[in-house]
Amino acid sequence: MTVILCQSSFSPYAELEAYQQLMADDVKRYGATTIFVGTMRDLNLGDEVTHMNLEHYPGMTERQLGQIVSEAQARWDLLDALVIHRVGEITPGESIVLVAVWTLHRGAAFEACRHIIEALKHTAPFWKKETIKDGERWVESNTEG
Amino acid sequence: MTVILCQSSFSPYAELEAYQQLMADDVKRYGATTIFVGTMRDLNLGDEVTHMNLEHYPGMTERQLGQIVSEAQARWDLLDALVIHRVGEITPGESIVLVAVWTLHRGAAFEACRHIIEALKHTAPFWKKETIKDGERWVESNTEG
Amino acid sequence: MTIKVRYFASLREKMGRIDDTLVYENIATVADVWRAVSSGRPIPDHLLCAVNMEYADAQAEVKDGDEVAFFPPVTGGAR
Amino acid sequence: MTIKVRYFASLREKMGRIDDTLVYENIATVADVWRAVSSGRPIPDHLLCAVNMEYADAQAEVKDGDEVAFFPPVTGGAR
Repeated sequence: MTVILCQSSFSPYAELEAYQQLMADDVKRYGATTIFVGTMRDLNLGDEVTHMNLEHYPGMTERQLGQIVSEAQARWDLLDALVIHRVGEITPGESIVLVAVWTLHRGAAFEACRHIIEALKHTAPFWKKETIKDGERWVESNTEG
Repeated sequence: MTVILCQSSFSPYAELEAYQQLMADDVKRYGATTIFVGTMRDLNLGDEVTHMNLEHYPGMTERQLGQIVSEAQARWDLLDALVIHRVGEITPGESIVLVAVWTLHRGAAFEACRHIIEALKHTAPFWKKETIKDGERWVESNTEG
Repeated sequence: MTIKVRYFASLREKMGRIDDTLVYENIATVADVWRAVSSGRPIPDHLLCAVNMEYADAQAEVKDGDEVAFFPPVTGGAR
Repeated sequence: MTIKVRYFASLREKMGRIDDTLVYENIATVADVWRAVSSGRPIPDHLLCAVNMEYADAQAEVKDGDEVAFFPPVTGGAR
């Protein structure tokens, strides 16, 4: 189980490839992998967004993400899980978050992956400040799904 | 929307990277990508499996997969979707199937990806013949999730 | 009329052949096709049928030049 | 007793500072900490609190050396 906060742009597929290469043999019993990638869009609430700053609470953010992943591991019997989340300055088209889970069967993989991204959005300490044409604004509510 | 039947081993993450690179700009408005990868395990029904042969119905299999993806696109307003499925001889650890969908928001991405893999498993003409220690056997029922 | 009949997977092995080409004149449905290739037996419950690569049931109509396929339950996707 | 108080995001901007270090003697709960840094006001409804990097409510106990944080609703993940 790995949680990474990432200061600069990352490629979700290169990270997944590398992560799987390094998996221990006893973990490589997985039959199902479910992955979610969240990408920054150039449009939010009807406005064009040129970039955003993602603030976090160093220490608590990692701890909270670790708890979410540990609870999911126990509940769905995950073989492995990887969460990568950007912090800092992000531009449209860049990946914000990657959640990947490896399980024996697909039902658990879908449920656990969905659970992790929902828990992350609602409880992990991240705050978005967008830069739009008219200036900057904090985004203080989550989209539901 | 792309459906590929693949005769030899493929890397799901290299395929995803390449596919996204070639996406048209107007498709690159996605905020959410949900991906499922099914991998061959070396254990099924309690037996060690050395390899399997995945038979299909050339023509009907592609048509059936195309229908599944088109219906999902209309129902969940998918920006894009990619399905890659192996046929022929497969060994444990190799990817069997990749399903990826790109949407504006994550709810639709999870639902559509799950729907496509379930519909594929239950209606796409593929048949598995496993080679185990004691010989060969057809696998004629699906795991539920 | 000419009907191409195809078999897949365990059914193909049981039939001992991958396809048949029927030239009967008295075939109107998928069930008729099955009777013609199986010495008059009804279609087994678990068998699936397709006409021209679309799923069809036993009562589906069959026309000259059609391709009819019979196969066991599918097992696609990952475990 | 010494309490480190941290502010994030829009609250940090409203407070005009990133943290405070309190040395009061009469602090027992998170609500007491907030009163000490905000001229006696109650904690606004939408504000979230943490003690030593774990979510906590206004009645949660605060001890010497604790780190208390206040912040607006979180907006993690992708849109």
